[in-house]
Amino acid sequence: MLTTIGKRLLTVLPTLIGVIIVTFLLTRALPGDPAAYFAGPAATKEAVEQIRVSLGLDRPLPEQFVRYVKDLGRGDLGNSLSTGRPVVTEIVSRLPASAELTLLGLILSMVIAVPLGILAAVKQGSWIDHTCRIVATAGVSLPVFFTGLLLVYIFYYILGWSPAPIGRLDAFTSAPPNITGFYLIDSLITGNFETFRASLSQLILPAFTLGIFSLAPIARMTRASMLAVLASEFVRTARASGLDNRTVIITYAFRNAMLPVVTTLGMVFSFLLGANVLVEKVFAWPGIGSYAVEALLQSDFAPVQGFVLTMAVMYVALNLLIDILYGVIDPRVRLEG
Amino acid sequence: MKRREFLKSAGALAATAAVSAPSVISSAKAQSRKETMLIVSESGPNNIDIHGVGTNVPGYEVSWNCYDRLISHEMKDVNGTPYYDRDKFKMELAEDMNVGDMSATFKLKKNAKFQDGTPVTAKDVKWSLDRAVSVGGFPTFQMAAGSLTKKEQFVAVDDNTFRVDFARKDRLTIPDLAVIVPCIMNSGLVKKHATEKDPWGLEYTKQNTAGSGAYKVTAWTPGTEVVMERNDAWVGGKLPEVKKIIWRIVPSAGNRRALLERGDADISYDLPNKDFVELKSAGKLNIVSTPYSNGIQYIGMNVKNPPFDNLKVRQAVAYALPYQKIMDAVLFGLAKPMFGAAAGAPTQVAWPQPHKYNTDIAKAKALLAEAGHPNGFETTISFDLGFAGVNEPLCVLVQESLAQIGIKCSINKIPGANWRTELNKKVLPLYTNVFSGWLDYPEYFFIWCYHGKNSIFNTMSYQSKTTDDFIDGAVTAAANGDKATYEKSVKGFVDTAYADMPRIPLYQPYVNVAMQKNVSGYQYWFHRRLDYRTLTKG
Amino acid sequence: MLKAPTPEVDVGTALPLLDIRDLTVEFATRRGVVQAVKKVNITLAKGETLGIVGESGSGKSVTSYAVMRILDRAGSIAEGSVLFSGLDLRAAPESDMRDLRGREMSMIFQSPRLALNPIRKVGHQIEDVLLQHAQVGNESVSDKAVEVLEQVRIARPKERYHAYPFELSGGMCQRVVIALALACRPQLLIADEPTTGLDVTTQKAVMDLVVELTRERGMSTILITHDLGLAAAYCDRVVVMEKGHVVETSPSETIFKHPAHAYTRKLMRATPRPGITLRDLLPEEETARARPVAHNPVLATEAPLLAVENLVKEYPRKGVSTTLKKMFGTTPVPEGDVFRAVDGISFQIARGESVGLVGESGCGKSTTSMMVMRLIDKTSGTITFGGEDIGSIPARSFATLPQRKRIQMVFQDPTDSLNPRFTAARAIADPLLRLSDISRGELRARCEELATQVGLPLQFLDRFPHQLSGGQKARVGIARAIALKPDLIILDEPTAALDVSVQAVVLNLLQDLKDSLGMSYLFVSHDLNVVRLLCDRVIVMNTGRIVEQGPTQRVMDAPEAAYTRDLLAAIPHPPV
Amino acid sequence: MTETVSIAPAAAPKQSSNSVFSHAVYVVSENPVTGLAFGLFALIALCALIGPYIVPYDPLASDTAAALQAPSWKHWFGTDQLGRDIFSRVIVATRLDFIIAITSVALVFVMGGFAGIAAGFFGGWTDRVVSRLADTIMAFPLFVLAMGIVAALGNTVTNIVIATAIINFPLYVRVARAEANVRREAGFVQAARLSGNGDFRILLAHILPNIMPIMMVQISLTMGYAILNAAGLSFIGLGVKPPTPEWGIMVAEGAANIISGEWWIALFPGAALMIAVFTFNLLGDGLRDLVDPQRRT
Repeated sequence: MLTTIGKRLLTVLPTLIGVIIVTFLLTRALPGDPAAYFAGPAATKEAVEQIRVSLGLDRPLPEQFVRYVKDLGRGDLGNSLSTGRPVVTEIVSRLPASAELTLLGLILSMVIAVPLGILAAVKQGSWIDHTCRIVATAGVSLPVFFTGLLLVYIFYYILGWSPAPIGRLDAFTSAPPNITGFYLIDSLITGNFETFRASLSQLILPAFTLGIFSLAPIARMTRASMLAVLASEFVRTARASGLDNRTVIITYAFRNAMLPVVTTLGMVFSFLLGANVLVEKVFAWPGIGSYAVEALLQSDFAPVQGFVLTMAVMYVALNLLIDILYGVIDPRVRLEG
Repeated sequence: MKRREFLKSAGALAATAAVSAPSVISSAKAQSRKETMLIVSESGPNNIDIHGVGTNVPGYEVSWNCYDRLISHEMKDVNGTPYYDRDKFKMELAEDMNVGDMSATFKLKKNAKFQDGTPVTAKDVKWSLDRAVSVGGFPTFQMAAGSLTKKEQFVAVDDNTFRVDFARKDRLTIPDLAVIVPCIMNSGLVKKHATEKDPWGLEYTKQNTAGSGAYKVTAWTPGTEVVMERNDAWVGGKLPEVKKIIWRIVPSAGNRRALLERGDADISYDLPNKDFVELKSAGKLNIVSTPYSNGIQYIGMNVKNPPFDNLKVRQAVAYALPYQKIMDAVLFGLAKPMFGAAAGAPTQVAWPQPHKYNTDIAKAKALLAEAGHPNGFETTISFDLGFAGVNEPLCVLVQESLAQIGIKCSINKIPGANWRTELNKKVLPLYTNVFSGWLDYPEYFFIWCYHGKNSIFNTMSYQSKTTDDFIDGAVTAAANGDKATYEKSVKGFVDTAYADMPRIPLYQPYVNVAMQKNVSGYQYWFHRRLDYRTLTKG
Repeated sequence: MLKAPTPEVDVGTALPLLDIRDLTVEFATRRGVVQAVKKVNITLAKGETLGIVGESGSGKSVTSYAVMRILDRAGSIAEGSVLFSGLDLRAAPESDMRDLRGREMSMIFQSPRLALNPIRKVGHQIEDVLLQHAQVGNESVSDKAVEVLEQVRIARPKERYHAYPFELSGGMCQRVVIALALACRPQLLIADEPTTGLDVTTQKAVMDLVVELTRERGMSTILITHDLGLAAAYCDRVVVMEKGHVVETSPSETIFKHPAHAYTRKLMRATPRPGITLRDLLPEEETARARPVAHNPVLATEAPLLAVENLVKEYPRKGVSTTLKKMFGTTPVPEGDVFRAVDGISFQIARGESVGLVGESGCGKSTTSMMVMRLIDKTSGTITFGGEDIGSIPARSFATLPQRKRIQMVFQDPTDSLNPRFTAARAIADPLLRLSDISRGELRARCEELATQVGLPLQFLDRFPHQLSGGQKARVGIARAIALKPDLIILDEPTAALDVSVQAVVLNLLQDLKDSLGMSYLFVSHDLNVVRLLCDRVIVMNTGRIVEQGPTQRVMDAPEAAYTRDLLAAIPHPPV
Repeated sequence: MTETVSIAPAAAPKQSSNSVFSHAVYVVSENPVTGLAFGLFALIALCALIGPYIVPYDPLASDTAAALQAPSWKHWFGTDQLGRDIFSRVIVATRLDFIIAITSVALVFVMGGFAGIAAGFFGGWTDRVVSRLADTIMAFPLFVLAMGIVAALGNTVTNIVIATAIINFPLYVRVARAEANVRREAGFVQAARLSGNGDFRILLAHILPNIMPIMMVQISLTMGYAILNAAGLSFIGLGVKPPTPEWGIMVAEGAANIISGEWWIALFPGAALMIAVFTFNLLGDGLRDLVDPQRRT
């Protein structure tokens, strides 16, 4: 198992190197001039130049790159120019917010989409099937920011069921002590149920917004692979052996059908992380998505690079996790690994 | 009419919802809620030290409330709103100010202490002002605007006495000591965190407040929130009533409005004009609108390059702009028109003041033909995406209007981060922008925007000997108290500016603040940010 | 329900175990309702073994699915009744059916590997069935499962209990499937092509096991097969079905000796068996018309058309997770660990000669043919064709060389080997367009000529593969192979996917073409009976090596190698 | 749907001429949702084609006197802040959104589709390079990558199209690679080789047409995502330039007005956008059925 993981990590190295290079070039290609931005509104050209030198932006690109990679090697992602804080600290403090939201969104989506997909496959061609398809597709057809604003309008502004969309907690609840960074978990660990309730109520709308968006790919995949499995010989054998419907569908069909679904989860997660950027903006969520967007629009290189790198590492880690999960479900992989 | 009706029903709906909905805040928090002010805005500070590199405007607000200056301004009443009095100063850290011919002497309040308990001394004052003129960038520039450029000008006479020596006679020197930049810092504390590379301890103050001000920052998550708590030992003025300020960043304007309407937020000051107008008519909230002091939104043209190097083209544009449409559809009336002065109206000794152009497409066409562009030309109109709410519809209207006289312009959105870079290149042919000066003097505005020394805000690259002479003349006259020459000079540069028309003023924008009915004590300041110290809630 | 032991076969007297009356099964398709089974009457006595024989589309499998009531969503029983021990299965509620399935009647499907849940331990799969039908309590269920495995002669059943299907061989999987079917000691076992896809030797072992177990338990069995020989060898009675109808029902012996129905006779004749010629496979009226098989004398002195010397092909052994491969596309090769698919073989083919290459799956016969075909590169050895060393030309560049014209191939699966998006004419024209300088104008004429040559009616030329029957597709594949008039054609199990009657025709067609065009054949097959009919010489391969080669007659009649003898012994022999 | 044993058709060969149509009719009638999708698609295509000629108002003309009017007989979808007719803008925007969707998909199909097929077919280094490239792109949060590209290259329609194509690249590579990989050992590919087809010809003439059905699904899905992507960029401020009507930017602009009660500004373009994405998404399965000859029994 360890060697498999080791080999996997080795194969992702080129990907990470690619990500580093692409991000570096992309951020340098941004049109803004951070020096002018940070020189302030009344700076002279000399002042701008002075700042440019102090930021090291006057050096040739390859030199900047080498310096960047050296810093990376030391675990230094640089400082954000706009907030002045080390990017590492910022990411560490913001990542849990994004991760909590995205994971909850993904879980919500799976909880709804997987049964929908199974139902659609079992009742293939019926009105249930068509309805599932329409519902899931409709969810992915709206821009997330629009869904988010609509939900805020209905559930906060009109109905008042949901708390104000101002981040992870309302202004008057204090955050739980930082253990995992996930408010839900931390508040439970410390037994602070009021904070748990507060943070959960803040999470519901944005998580639903994300969940609705990722219904379609998961439901689609579940349905397709369920159909394939239901038509397979071993399901027929199971039926011919008189196994009841529940055993056939859950133990025989569903577990096999989950294999391709699990593999697509990585992709859906990546998809959600992208959508997250917009959702965070709508819900004033202090995650790393909104952080990166602001930085990108301000040509603030370091956070963008740090963000992308973090995401790349997470993506790789997630895929590794999925491989392991795949191995747990599928003995064929386990043995070979 | 229909819109109104809809608004009413929406308002009613919201009101019922507010009554029937369970309160978001549990009773346990009710007390702290009462003593806390929740402010929501689109963006937050990136640095809480105004001396820092690239501190943004929200950062100024923190500095204003968490630091003291030697002096500040008194308030006067303008249309029912407390408005800072340009000419009257009040003491803040200083107990007494004595202005002489070439220097000013300040006595510090004896009981003044920094937030860590160390007393405020003249050494701290000197160190702070030295810092302001030394760190470079914006603070140094701002100091220079009041002829404060050298450390030698600041003298700590004794622990309690501080003197500023004037470099030259300049009537902006004293007002410049009352802006945000010359704030007084705890030099001992900051020096402890200074390093060789960072002799002024900028890294420390970027994240921490080290002043004697009424509030101190207790928590700050960039882009998310700033929490400030009252400094109970403050001596700069009357102890503020609000114990805690929570400033949350809510990027979506719609959500900010919702927060206000639902009563969850206490104050917000950056909302679209439309929302302010509607909230005002709905009457649930207190809306205060005050014109920017010494500021205008304008259309600028690059006079160095064709086709806008031609005066007739510029005049044609001035006649083609849809002034009233902009006032109605973009600003919803929340601005002061800077166009269409009566033909015979005399020029005022004031700035801003309206010009005499009005929308007149026929005249514009004729002028354009005279200029040799009977069929118009193509160009680009640029704006700062950071203020897209106003700029975008404004540019769309301008674009449409100019198309009527044959000028086809495409719209170029420039992200906020790049805006200054682009302006600094001075190549944008046509653009819209806002400029306002902290110091409310006409010549201050003109030095920045029209003088031939071509500062960054002379975005038109305008060069005119006549204008330069008038501006310089006004500065000298003001310093010497020569009222007649001063008035003549001001009228002179205003007239020249309107004759040459390198930039076309559109309107004087309003600062709009929406507050819950139970919030009072709002004051208008030149920097247009909130002063928490006078706010009350009850 | 208490099970009455039925040790003796008592046909006709007692109540039949299964009584199918006027069964009609319909499928709703895009073109309307299609009757797959029409008014079928079949009875099965207790303890009897009944064979249902028919070609594809005869409705034999559908009949059995209808009995089990596991038809597809689109299918339904339209008419008739199915009585099982007097119980009307058609009217029984689904819950009753679920109880019956697996407990009273079981089914074995073809492709055993696919019939097992790939990610569940075989022991647990057996337990699922045992628990479902409450055969044992929870505590003793695993012992019972092991016992069941033991009964199907699985060695070390306790270990196998924890095995996943992919860890077992095909034959072993089929034993597990049988164990699954027999776990609850049902009265009826339906075996649907249980040995298709298994090697002959495994096939025999599996069939012997089924017969032994069912006899021992006095069970009734229905064996569904396309192989008349298999049915006759193992069954008491045989039902012959054609296009949804039962055309004949007779005891096995009778059916072989005195087939009553014309279709049965045709089927009988088409089944390859010892002691007949190729022409005997065809229906009587056609045998008369067919030309006698020409005998091109093979001159030993003449230089061989193809000479293979010490041919070796090695593959890196598979070792790394398949997902890894999926994710990253490449597999790091573990050093020194290679698998020899072909292990130094040498043989020759003369001009006009037809040589059979026989062996069980994995023996290296396909790899050999691919190398000769120049589709894959050899590891070492030489391949000389027409005096030229073609083995050293890389496979990749061989495709566009003129030599390509001279070696062609007919593939095993006619469906897979035709581009689904090409019409028959386009498929036949492909080699002509690429490798000959035929003009566009002549192309169609040449295609039609070839179609005529292979007996493909011209109106089928504009159809797509899925619109053609198996036999027609096979003809298209043959027409494509002979289009360039090659010297050597490699026939890779060209009839394995075809029904016997079609196989008979295709084999004869191949013989005719060889005679008229003077080509050489390398006929790759697992079926010795077929090889016997078509080939002059035969090469027997096992685990990458040649175990025996020689004239067909000699190898068949007096095999020298023990392996050949095993192979021959495993072929099911119908009672003659 | 699994096809049962295919019964050789009895019809004469000339059937092929009208069978395309009858097949389409069948595919549509078989699945009502697909029928709906085809109908909506026709409507969208029609709007894209003739939209600008039929709208009642100039989509760019402001009329500040009629600003922010609720839907009425005069303005079916109401008017926006500048008094422009939303109905006209929504209809006219169809063309641009359609173009964005189609060109970005065409671009990524050419890049990703071919790279993927080549990777799956050749394996080895081609595969390694293409897969690494796809992995690298995939490791970026896709929307942020699109933002970065548009921010770096400038916010023009062309750059939005390029960015959309790039972020969809890995999806196409994956699908095309997997499908080509399955077919590289297929009988018909071997047969094509025997017929003297070179690798390149096999790739284009034999493999590509066969993976078209599955690519059709991908194409229709990404067409929808292309529009969503453009809308997201507009929300951040990186979308197309004003005053060009485009659904995403209209929704983004109108979104701020939902709370103030002018729901129609965002709702109608939002609905148009949703219908388009919805249609494209649902269309995939129908298109696959239409293109797949196997389904044409």
